[in-house]
Amino acid sequence: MKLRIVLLSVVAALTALPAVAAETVKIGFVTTLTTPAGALGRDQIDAANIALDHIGHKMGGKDVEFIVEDDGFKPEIGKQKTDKLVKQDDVDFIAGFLWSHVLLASKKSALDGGKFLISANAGPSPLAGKACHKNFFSSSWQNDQNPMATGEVLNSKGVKKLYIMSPNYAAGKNMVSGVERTFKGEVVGKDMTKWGKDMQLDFSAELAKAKASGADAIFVFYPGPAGPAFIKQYEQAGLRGTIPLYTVFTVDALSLARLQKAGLGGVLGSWNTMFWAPDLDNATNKRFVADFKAKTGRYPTHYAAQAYDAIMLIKSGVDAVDGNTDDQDGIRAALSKADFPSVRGKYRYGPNHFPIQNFYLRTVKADANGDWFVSYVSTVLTDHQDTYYDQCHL
Amino acid sequence: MSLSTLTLRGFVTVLMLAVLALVPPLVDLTGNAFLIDLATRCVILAIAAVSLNLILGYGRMISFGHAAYLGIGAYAVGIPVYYEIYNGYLHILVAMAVSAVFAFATGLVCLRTRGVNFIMITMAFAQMVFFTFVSMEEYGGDDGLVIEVRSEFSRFINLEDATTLYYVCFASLLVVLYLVKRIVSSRFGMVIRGARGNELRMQSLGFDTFRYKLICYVIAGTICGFAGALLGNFTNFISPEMMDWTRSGELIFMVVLGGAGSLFGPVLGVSVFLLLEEFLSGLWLYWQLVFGIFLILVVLFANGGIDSWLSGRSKRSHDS
Amino acid sequence: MDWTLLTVQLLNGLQLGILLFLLASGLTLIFGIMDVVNLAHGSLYMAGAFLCATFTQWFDSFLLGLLAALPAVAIIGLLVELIVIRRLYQRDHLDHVLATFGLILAFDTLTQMIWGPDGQVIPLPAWLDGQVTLTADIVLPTYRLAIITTGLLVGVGLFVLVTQTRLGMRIRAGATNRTMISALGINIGMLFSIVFGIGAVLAGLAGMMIAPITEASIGMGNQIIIVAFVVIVIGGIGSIKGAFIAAILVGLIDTMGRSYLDVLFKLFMSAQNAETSAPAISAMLIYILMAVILAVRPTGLFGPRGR
Amino acid sequence: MTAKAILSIANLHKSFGGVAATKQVSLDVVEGEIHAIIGPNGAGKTTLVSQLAGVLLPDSGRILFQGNDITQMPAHRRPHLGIARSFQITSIILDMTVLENVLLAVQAKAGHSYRFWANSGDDASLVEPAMASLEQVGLQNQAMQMAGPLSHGEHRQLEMAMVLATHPVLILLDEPTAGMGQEDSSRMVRTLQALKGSRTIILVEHDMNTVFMLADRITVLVEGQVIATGDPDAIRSNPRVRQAYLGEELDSIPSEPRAEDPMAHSPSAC
Repeated sequence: MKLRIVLLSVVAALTALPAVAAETVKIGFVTTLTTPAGALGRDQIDAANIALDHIGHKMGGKDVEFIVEDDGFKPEIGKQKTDKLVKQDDVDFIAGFLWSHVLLASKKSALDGGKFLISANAGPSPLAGKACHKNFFSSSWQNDQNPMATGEVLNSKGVKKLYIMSPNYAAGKNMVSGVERTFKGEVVGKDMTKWGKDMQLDFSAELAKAKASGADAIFVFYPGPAGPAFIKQYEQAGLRGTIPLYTVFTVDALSLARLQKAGLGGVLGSWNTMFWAPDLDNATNKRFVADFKAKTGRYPTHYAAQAYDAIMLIKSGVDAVDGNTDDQDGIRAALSKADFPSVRGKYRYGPNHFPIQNFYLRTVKADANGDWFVSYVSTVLTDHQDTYYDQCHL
Repeated sequence: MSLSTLTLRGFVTVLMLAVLALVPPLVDLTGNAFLIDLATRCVILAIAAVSLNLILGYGRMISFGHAAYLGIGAYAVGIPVYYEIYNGYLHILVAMAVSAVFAFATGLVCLRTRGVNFIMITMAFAQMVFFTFVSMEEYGGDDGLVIEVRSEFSRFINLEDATTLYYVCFASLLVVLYLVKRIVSSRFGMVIRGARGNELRMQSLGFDTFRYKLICYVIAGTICGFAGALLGNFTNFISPEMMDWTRSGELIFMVVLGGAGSLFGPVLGVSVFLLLEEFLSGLWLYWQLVFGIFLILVVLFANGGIDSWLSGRSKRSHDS
Repeated sequence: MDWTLLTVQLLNGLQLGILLFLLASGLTLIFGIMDVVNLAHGSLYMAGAFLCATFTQWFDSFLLGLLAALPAVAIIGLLVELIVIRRLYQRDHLDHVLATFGLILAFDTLTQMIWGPDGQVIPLPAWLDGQVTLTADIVLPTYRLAIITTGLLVGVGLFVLVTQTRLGMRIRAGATNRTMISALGINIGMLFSIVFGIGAVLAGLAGMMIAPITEASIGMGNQIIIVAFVVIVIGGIGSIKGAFIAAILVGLIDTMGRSYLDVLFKLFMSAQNAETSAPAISAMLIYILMAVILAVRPTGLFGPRGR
Repeated sequence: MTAKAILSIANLHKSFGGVAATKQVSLDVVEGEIHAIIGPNGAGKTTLVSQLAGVLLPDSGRILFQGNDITQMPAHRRPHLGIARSFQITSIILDMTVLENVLLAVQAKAGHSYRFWANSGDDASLVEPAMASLEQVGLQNQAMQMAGPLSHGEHRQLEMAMVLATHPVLILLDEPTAGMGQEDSSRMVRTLQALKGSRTIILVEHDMNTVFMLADRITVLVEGQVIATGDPDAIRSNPRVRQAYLGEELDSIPSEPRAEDPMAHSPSAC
């Protein structure tokens, strides 16, 4: 009986964890650390920590407190964690968000709570248009932008009939509408497959349809864990050499490491588009990539690059107000200048706080050690702005 | 049942209710506004768990699809709000009516089956609801639906205020607890409990147990639909994910952890579950390992859940 | 009608069905004989995939990896039986569901602790990695045909085991009448362990077969185990024949739904809506099938009477 | 047969996978009598009772109860006509109290139980008849105890109380004294004797002492077939019965048994 009461008091004590108020800049970071998508989150956290190392864990003269939360790849949990960061930890900035649906579910909590919200990946169209917010900034891109670049590449390669495959969630739909906006040929087929933690990974039925459709190119968006699975099945189905593959956010450092392990050499020389590449020639990027490789033994992905930029962006805001995080107007003004060393070189913000930036054609090749990576080829779009900015009235 | 253990159980129940009643002022003292979120979620899920307990604990109907009602209830708020219909009474009415109809229609099929087939078919129906909402592109599909504005009731009940929302949920829990208490000790409840113990005997006494169980199933679903409407208001967001089979599994665990077939057990179960989840997930990325092992240990060694522990007796699990 | 596409899709459906059969046959045996609801069966599927990936990378050979992983999965299965499942025989289904739900959480997390969040690849030897040309139009990945062949061989092996051997006789006796095994003087504990071990190997094998296509990934068993349960419920619990027929049926329905439902939907709704709602509705088809079958036959297609 | 038949069975037939468990059984049960059905193990006694209770449905034949055809009536509706059954295996609800068990039985008689609000434990219209039934079987002092931990004999008494609480016209009693000690057994016999005349009882029983002490008439089943029906003396002297049964066992039973007699009780061999 005594034991029971003691245990009960422990439980009761747990409910009363007080919030610690200290003179620090607090950054909450919501990303995915568990489930197969956890590899993407790990990349982001590694990069953010490198960024913090680079700035000596200080912003505007204050120490930075960096709080990481795992959204478990679920919108509801992401929102719950955001609520916790807002209400319990009382952070100044909430950053991260790999997934558009998690961001859409969480944005209200962060913005209504009066926090700055920095997306380090997801760029769903509502946030670029009607639902834009003065305290929301993207350190990545609007979802439609990258596939729009791919659409241009498809046109230049003379593709007439396109088959599209994408997961069925917010970003997937944006990716599809992005490529459809710039691609001038005919879309002969489209499959939207199940996404989330129970995502569909066997594409046999869809690939058979693609093959039968008479398409002369396939466009896919399969981020994270689905990427290598798709490419493997694409090769096993014998489609390489018959129907070329164009991808966005599918072939990256994480999927390449696994594809190389699996010996799928077919991916070498394949094309994709992106706002950044590991060998993009600027000083910040060189330092970032070198340090990332030294620390983790991997090439960074674009997820990592964006997380690095998110921290640097926040620093530029906090520095501008000398650490006085109550001066939100001052921080906002500084953030919208995007005046910081980005791994993609210089970019600027549109009125909806999404970057206006270049998009590059990249190809997969082996480096001096034989490791595969995506390498810069040429610039496809220069200073490209998303198509939703004019719906945003700030 | 000795006097001292009886009072411990009563003591905890009263203490628990007192703490829940005083959450908002206590939260003000700590200055941690997140705790009221935690308490609100706890109270809402407690309503769901109490409703599940009505069929699972008292009726031994192991529904593995109870989370579907949470989803139905939440969408019954989300979809009208999407069309800018904010009337809370309407939301609640729709949530409960749709849940009742769904429970009735599926109960007609489910209750014909026994044992694991019942478990699996309740899950199958929940999966159907899950995929139905996934397919509804207009309401966000897989991404879910943001509920921008909470249900509107009268001028005096403003759910946008965290404290008000909390007290609405807490009052609802009290009402539901009282309702379930009345039901289980009524003639109807006697039949349900009798059918749990010995269904054949109940039939030989002349009870059409199928109909009684069906009505019980509908009542439980309706209450859970109501909890779903509160959940939708609380989270400001609803996605099919909330109806995943793992969510139904969690609800069952909450009930069993607290003590299936005891009135207040599910409330304790939900509280311990959420506190543990909150506490462990803050400590360790791999907290689910601890959680999983804890679950197994509870099943293996804590028969009858927290409730029987408090009342100092270990209840044999009722073998069906 | 594109007959070539139809043929390819039928074969794809068959392959999925075979995979489901590997999972469901073990599940239905465990269920029929031990009366244990084992949600963690999907974790053994995942364990098989990860172990096979690791061994394949060590030995640099898929076949050696497979051979090494099979006994490893059997050992894991036996350990699970010894430590957890054995204590559940006297309990009811509710306890089974909860305890094995806990096992899933533990397995998923352990897997991430050991292998990290990344998926694990299984490189295939060249002779399995190509395509087979059946007719001019029908070209199938060799590996998918290998899955079908393996699955059918295992199915035949299982059939022989159950119908022709002493062990099989006991298993059948147990599946139809559990009290009979004790009456026959058979060591029940041993029989249960063997059955659970067989189930674990079958589940692990299914994971090993699919991993070269999809990679081994955390939680990969959690969705397919539900489908496998649908299969055994449709087929009738305890019936291997039922599991086989239901698995093929479910595999075909799922694949056909993914292939043709959007075309069908486009007849009466906008292309946009059809493309997004068709996958969800096709995923729902198997549950509808299950509900219909249970509504008509509450014990499934080949289920025992009055269970 | 002059008295009115309350239950009339005609050519009842039931087989399981080709094996006939009930073969063309016909018999009449007269109002107010205790009608025993005896027969060796596997004679189909329980199968027959199950068909009367509606748990099993016959393949062919007819069952008339008070002139109504109830052959195909579902099990849960028969009690409403006044047919109550007690089970061979003790069939009470173990995780409820003794009183609650009987309350359920009273409730069953009281019509529908779609009352969701009032506490049935406080309802005098339920509790009083329930307590009366418990007194009839001598369990009134255990009313508030959980049924589970009671002794086997008490379980059977409780079962009987539940049967009585439904005020049945016809009681189907399946081995009421099976597995009981002598004391419990004679208590049960006394309870049944007290009911004699006021209820019609079909008694399936192994123990010949009990049968010949209680029964007004006896039907003998062998391999699903009725081989004889008659009063105890007629049965005792029936050569076919003596052939099917152990003659000595019948001889050892006193012809004029009284309940007060100290009985050399032999528990039935099951």
